[in-house]
Amino acid sequence: MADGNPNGKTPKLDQLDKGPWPSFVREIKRAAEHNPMCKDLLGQLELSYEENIGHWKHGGIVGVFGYGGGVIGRYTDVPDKFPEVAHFHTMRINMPAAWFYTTESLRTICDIWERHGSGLTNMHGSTGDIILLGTRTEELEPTFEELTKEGFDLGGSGSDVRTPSCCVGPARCEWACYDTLDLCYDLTMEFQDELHRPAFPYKFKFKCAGCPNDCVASVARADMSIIGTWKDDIQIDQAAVKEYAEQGLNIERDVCGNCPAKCMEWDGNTLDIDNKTCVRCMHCINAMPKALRPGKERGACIMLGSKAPIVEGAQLSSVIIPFMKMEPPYQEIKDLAERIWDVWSEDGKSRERVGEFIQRVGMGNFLEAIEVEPSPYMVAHPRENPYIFYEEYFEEGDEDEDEDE
Amino acid sequence: MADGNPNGKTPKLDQLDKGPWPSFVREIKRAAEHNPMCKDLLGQLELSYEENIGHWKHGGIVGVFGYGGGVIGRYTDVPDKFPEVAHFHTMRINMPAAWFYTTESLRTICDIWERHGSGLTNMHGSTGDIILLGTRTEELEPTFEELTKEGFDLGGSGSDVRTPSCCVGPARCEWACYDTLDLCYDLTMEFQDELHRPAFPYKFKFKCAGCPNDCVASVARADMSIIGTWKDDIQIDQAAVKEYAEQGLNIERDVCGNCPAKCMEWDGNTLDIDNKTCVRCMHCINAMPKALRPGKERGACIMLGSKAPIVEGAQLSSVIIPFMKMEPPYQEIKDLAERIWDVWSEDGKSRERVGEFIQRVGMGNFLEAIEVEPSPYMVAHPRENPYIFYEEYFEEGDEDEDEDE
Amino acid sequence: MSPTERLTDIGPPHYQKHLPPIVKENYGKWLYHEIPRPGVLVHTAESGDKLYSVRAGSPRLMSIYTIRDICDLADKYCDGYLRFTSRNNIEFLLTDESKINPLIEELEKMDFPVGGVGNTISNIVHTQGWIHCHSAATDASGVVKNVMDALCDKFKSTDLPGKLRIALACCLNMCGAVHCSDIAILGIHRRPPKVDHTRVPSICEIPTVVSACPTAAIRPEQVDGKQSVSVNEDLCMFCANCYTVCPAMTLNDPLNDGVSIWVGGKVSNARHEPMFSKLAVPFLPNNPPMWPEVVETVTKIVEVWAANARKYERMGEWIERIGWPRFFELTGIEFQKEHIDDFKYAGLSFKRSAHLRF
Amino acid sequence: MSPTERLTDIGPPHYQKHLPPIVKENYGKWLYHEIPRPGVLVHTAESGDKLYSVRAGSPRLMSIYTIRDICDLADKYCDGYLRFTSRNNIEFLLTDESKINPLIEELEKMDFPVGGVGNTISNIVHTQGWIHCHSAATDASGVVKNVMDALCDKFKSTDLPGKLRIALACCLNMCGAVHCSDIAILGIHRRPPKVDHTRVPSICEIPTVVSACPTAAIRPEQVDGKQSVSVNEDLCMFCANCYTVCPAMTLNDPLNDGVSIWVGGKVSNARHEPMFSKLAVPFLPNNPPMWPEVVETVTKIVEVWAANARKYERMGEWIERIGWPRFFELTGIEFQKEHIDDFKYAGLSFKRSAHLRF
Ligand code: SRM
Ligand code: SRM
Ligand code: SRM
Ligand code: SRM
Ligand code: SF4
Ligand code: SF4
Ligand code: SF4
Ligand code: SF4
Ligand code: SF4
Ligand code: SF4
Ligand code: SF4
Ligand code: SF4
Repeated sequence: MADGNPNGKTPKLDQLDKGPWPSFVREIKRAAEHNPMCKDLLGQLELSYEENIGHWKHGGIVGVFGYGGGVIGRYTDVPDKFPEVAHFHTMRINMPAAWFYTTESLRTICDIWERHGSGLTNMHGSTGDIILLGTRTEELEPTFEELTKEGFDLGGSGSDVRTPSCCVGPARCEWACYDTLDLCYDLTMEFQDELHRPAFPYKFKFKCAGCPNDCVASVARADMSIIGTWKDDIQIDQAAVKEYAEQGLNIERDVCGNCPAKCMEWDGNTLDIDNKTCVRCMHCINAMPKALRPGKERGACIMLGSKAPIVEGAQLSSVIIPFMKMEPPYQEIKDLAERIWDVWSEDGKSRERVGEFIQRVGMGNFLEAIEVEPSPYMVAHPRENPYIFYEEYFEEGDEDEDEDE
Repeated sequence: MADGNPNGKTPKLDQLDKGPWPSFVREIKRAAEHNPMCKDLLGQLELSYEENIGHWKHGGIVGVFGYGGGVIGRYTDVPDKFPEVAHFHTMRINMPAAWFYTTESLRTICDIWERHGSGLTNMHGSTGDIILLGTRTEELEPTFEELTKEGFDLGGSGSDVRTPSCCVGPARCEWACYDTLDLCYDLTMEFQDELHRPAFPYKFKFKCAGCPNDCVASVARADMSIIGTWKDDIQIDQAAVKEYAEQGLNIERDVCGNCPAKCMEWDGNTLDIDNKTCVRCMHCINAMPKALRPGKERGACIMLGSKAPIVEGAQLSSVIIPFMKMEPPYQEIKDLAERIWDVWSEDGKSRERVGEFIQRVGMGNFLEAIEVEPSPYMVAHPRENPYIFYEEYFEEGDEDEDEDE
Repeated sequence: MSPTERLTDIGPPHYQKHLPPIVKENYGKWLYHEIPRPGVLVHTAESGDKLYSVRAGSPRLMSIYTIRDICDLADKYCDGYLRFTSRNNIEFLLTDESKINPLIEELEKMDFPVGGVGNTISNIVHTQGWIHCHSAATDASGVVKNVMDALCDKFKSTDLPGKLRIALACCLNMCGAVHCSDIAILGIHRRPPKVDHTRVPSICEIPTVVSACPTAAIRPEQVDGKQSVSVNEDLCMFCANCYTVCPAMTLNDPLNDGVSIWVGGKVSNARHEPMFSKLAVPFLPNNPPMWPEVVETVTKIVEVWAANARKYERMGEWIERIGWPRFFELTGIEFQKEHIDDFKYAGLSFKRSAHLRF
Repeated sequence: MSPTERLTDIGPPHYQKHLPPIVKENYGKWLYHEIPRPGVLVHTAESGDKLYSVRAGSPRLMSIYTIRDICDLADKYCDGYLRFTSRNNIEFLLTDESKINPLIEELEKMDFPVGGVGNTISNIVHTQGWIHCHSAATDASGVVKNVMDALCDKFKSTDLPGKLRIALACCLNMCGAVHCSDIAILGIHRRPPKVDHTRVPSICEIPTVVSACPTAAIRPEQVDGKQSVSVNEDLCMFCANCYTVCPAMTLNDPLNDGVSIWVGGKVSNARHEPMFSKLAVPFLPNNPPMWPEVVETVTKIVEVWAANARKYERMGEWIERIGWPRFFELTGIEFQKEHIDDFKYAGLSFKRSAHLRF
């Protein structure tokens, strides 16, 4: 075989076959025992390690019939050396909400992938999909057919709704302020067409976190971040608070001292929280899960626009609806999403994420277009510059009347 | 006379001739008893109050021989109605440092202005000058001649060094970390040519504050803000601290609780300050002037670039030299200013303030040009975006050598 | 005469010529200060010397006749020395404590309020307005007079939570550097420049005008044969920078010029780092001579702050603690589209966290 | 066959099909959780039921054979249920406390480290790298393997000041969304795109390419008769957005591609609002298979933080308290020109106050 691995040797990669952390090299080697694709993948990777450069060509468009997304085409740029990875496409399979599995369904996926692909996977991709790593174009359709028969479907890719994801929420967390799994599943089902058939200026991601701890990092990587929160007072079990104190937790310093709102007081006996000032950051609850709980009037804060830096610089999502009740059929949030898509699809430039779009047209104009009233909750602070596009003014003659638009 | 004041009446302005706060209308009326210019000024102002619009034409360039600044030309746009203010130029007179006066020198200025101008002044203009408000072109030169004979000179205007100003500092403040009056005077004298003969892309302002309280608002409105600070520990008189406590000051809440660095501890007996963490904000010293004082190793922090919003948005000055000793002849700061002017005059666009210039060319490049080493003190935090203009890279062949520039 | 015979570049008089003896003797040797009564500071020096400063409010616009009256007072009580502050107040510098009260009595007889010291409202830094500037969207002195009339008692007191600094600028050039004030009063235009095509060609440099516009709203245009410019009104946010470089593009408009109110700025480093002021009220009408809408709004904001802020909390620090939603709720000011930034850094002012107060 | 016969748009399986009975029964009724030992969570429900979660580290890139092994374990200990976490760890869900230790022993025999729970270092969120992406400036899996080998003991412990989240992205597209991580490892290019003029005309849309460049470095250009583009190298900051839209403009460069290190980001709202990561080290070489420079730098930063941060303090919160000058001093990292922002919002990252720590 080629330089990079004379007679299949991979001296560089072999060094990663040891060490305390589970080795991806061992995984590839293990699959290579059954699948020649993986043998060539190893070889090509060894070559990359020798030359300090990747050997994949810029992806071509491949996919399954009737879908615009879900498959990432990939071809080696050294097919002569590694013919088995001439095609090495990945399929994105929409995972079950919060990544819960029966071993049965997992085995089913393994069996399908053993028949049609490399046998390698990512559990999971950054967006949350099951990534089936490496197959040939002609295998895509058969794989898809078997997967759908078993109840699995493809995830998103390209300029469509991307596979929504959610935190473990009510399934295993005491702090979930709404049903993250159910919302995630519901949105995914409601927007199947938008997910499989790219029709937007660019990708659109939903991520559902049950509380402000944001265990799916929604604020950093979702065009729509749905973060659970509450409106009323934090529930306090004073006795349990005392217990924490007795067990040696320094409540004054470590809890109150870290409260960003400086709204807590601990006199050694009772913990007092000024809930009007509390910013619902979760810290005190995190520190004393047995004593404190989010309030009872629960819902979610809807935020828009986070994304990676390409091309205007990274963005965090920002508040668009400070508090929304989250109950089936989730009509309010679905309507909001569709109003946003209408405006964005109409006026957004190609490859302009919704967050970038808002910056370009201006939040005020955007709000008018999606029919949401401006609110001080949407800003960290009002504008600092005096460059205001005043729209109202008087015409000659109407001094005494109201202003025109 | 004209509408606006039929037979010299000013019914609108008259309403401002009362009230607890000293009245500028009364001042103009008082001067109007001696000077017809002021009568017409009143008339024109009454007209403005009737019509909701000013009546001054866009300034023309007038001045004294050999100077490019110090005079703001002004002409009425209703000369037929108010011929006496056909010309109404102002002269900016460089005030003594920190605005200290002998009554003798003040009276001298009043006498000169009585002979040559309207008799109206601003004590003082926003930049700090004495503003002699309103005279005719032909009076400029004679006024200037008399002023210089009495030891006064014009201030700046246009694209030159503007009249430097300073806080009262060591003259009457216990916190001055350097001699603000002396530096202000020294810089003003050193840069007389730059002050009187505009040769820059735009204006350049110096403001000298003796400590971080910044009583001349230098951080907001000076191209070079010179703010006193100290390097060593805050001086504490523990007994005096106790006295404040006994007199009822809540040291824990009001002093320690407001410390931005959270670096103070008060156990009821002694006040402990972690000086490595202290950010020298002045608060604790402000709160207990009898007990705390800035450290002994004193100097100033040099900051660059603040300005009003026109046209890229307002800017605050930012740190360029975190700590510089401030002693005569102040050579280091003078050299710094001149290096900055060289670079800015060379590459700055017309009407581009130094702060805007730095933004456009990039702080890193600017630092190289003025020969100042980058320091983490210059940033609130390092860059968040990955858009780095790498300048160093390897050429084929020098894998093993150092990187090229 | 020729420049050589003229005195030039002599600079200002040396400050030492103007320092009272007690200051010269204790220069840089002050130990601490106290505030014995509103408007008065006592500075004690290492030598034990005490300097009494009595601060009086000033209209800033003063006739030479009034200045002479002030000089008379300084001669009588301060051996002929006085100073002005960076906020245009007058400071009488006394060495004889017993003279303080007589001086204050005389000042008040002359209608000079004594105060502005300590945790109080000081004088309003302001600009020219209709008194002297071509660019003004509102008057300066008139608005200031009305607001200070309303707040004069607070100038004389010292019982506010912290210092409150008000500044006024009559146009976006912001000569008052109002952009970092607890409360800023800013004159604003609301209509695009009216281009006088007959004058543009002769008195303006087209390229300069075009490049002066931050939003690229200005394009060169041929108007009946002559080179002039056209303004895309949708892109104009009324900054008047074009007018500054081209007198033939005036924005002044009696119907639509007015005043905006900004809050929460500061420049000192005490506690919180310096902050810009933020938009509170986008537009209030010019309503001379009393500007009642402006006076009412400013007074309301001051009172809400005074009633709710903690000790030492400047306006901006207080709002940061309670949050902007609560600020608008307490002041009764309506939050509008205009409050949301849409200029260069817009996104950074959005609420980019779930830190919410309900 | 025709699409009608095919199953499409069926979406993912309903989550309830995959929830273990104890979760179904106590769904939304959990009361609190505890961490009995590293890598283990106990959640107690209102019903009194207890759910034990054992978390094991995963390489993320897994063969179906290993997945089957994991299924065997889940069948044996968890009645056939398991889940993965948002950071790609494997969670075994037990109802029988006594099975915890045996499970952990088996896992460790199979070389799966148990940990990542509580105040610890969890798995590294990462991306494809040389395994599957054309855009990669470094490998992902290899770097991650080396760094986790070095930090594995910290994954297994719970005695760090707070959570520490590391993420890796192999190019500026940042699929790992590393921009808000305590420590981010980011693959970077340092040379402009090499334009293949023979292919640009045929496979790229010139207007798209030109508009793809954030710094307007790309201009249309005629190259021997054909429409192509030229790049102004001085304006290029190597973002590779042009390459994403035009395969004929590759930036991959074995000599100059490498890794940058970023610190201090977070996404949770706990205490401090979410923060972006900031540049710590502009460039480290690609040095496979071990990437020693990267491992050393990351380890050093982790150790300095672990030794100096207060309880609950995430990396960014700690640095905010001690200040950036001290961070660079403690880590021994050199502060360079590259650290100072010069992109859009540059000025806002400058130190705009005199709050200084010496
Ligand atoms: C597979 C995955 C990385 C992984 O190893 O997990 C991935 C892989 C690619 N991403 Fe991504 N992105 C993946 C999650 C993300 C995320 C994280 C997330 O979704 O939470 C981000 C950051 C969040 C965001 O959306 O901004 C992300 C931001 C990008 C971007 C930049 C988009 C932007 O607006 O800034 C690009 C560039 C593009 O879209 O052209 C991109 C483009 C790509 C492409 C398609 C390369 C390209 O330029 O066409 C990569 C294909 C690699 C390959 O050959 O397999 N990928 N990409 C992730 C999807 C797996 C899944 O479906 O679960
Ligand atoms: C007189 C004064 C206001 C006052 O009543 O006190 C003043 C008056 C004018 N300023 Fe100013 N500025 C005055 C202090 C300031 C300050 C405050 C300061 O210096 O501390 C600022 C904000 C700080 C700064 O420099 O950014 C200031 C920022 C401006 C600007 C905006 C400059 C910028 O870069 O943003 C302009 C517009 C221009 O320069 O073309 C301007 C322009 C003007 C002009 C010359 C009008 C013009 O467009 O040509 C005004 C002449 C008014 C007149 O007819 O008398 N003035 N100007 C102040 C000077 C008095 C003195 O010398 O003591
Ligand atoms: C006289 C003056 C300096 C001058 O050269 O003229 C001055 C003098 C003093 N200032 Fe100041 N400050 C003066 C303008 C300022 C300014 C600038 C401004 O207002 O435009 C500031 C920045 C304001 C801001 O942040 O927006 C200023 C922020 C301070 C502070 C910080 C207050 C705070 O909490 O933010 C202190 C400390 C304090 O008051 O405890 C201070 C403290 C002082 C002390 C106590 C210093 C001392 O020990 O002598 C002086 C008397 C304070 C007082 O008046 O209450 N001085 N001081 C200025 C009087 C202006 C006036 O007439 O009201
Ligand atoms: C299992 C998982 C959710 C899931 O659906 O998979 C999860 C589960 C829990 N998180 Fe989380 N978090 C999970 C990812 C996250 C993420 C997202 C990420 O890391 O990409 C974050 C945001 C991290 C950040 O800010 O950058 C996150 C920030 C938190 C926090 C806030 C920590 C902080 O101080 O900032 C808490 C509260 C705490 O730990 O006290 C928390 C608390 C918890 C609790 C204690 C919630 C509960 O009561 O059950 C869970 C166990 C915590 C633990 O593992 O120590 N979880 N948690 C995720 C495990 C990832 C892993 O394998 O390590
Ligand atoms: S985001 Fe909140 S609800 Fe969801 S898993 Fe994390 S802590 Fe629990
Ligand atoms: S949730 Fe956060 S802000 Fe609210 S009280 Fe607890 S620590 Fe303070
Ligand atoms: S800036 Fe500092 S030194 Fe100067 S007067 Fe104010 S408090 Fe005193
Ligand atoms: S000067 Fe400011 S930061 Fe330093 S100890 Fe005093 S209050 Fe704290
Ligand atoms: S703020 Fe505007 S209007 Fe007022 S003086 Fe300055 S330039 Fe003139
Ligand atoms: S006012 Fe400002 S925005 Fe409007 S045209 Fe003139 S320069 Fe442009
Ligand atoms: S980060 Fe870049 S190189 Fe890595 S997978 Fe995403 S697009 Fe590809
Ligand atoms: S790499 Fe980025 S900056 Fe450089 S040419 Fe391409 S798009 Fe422009």
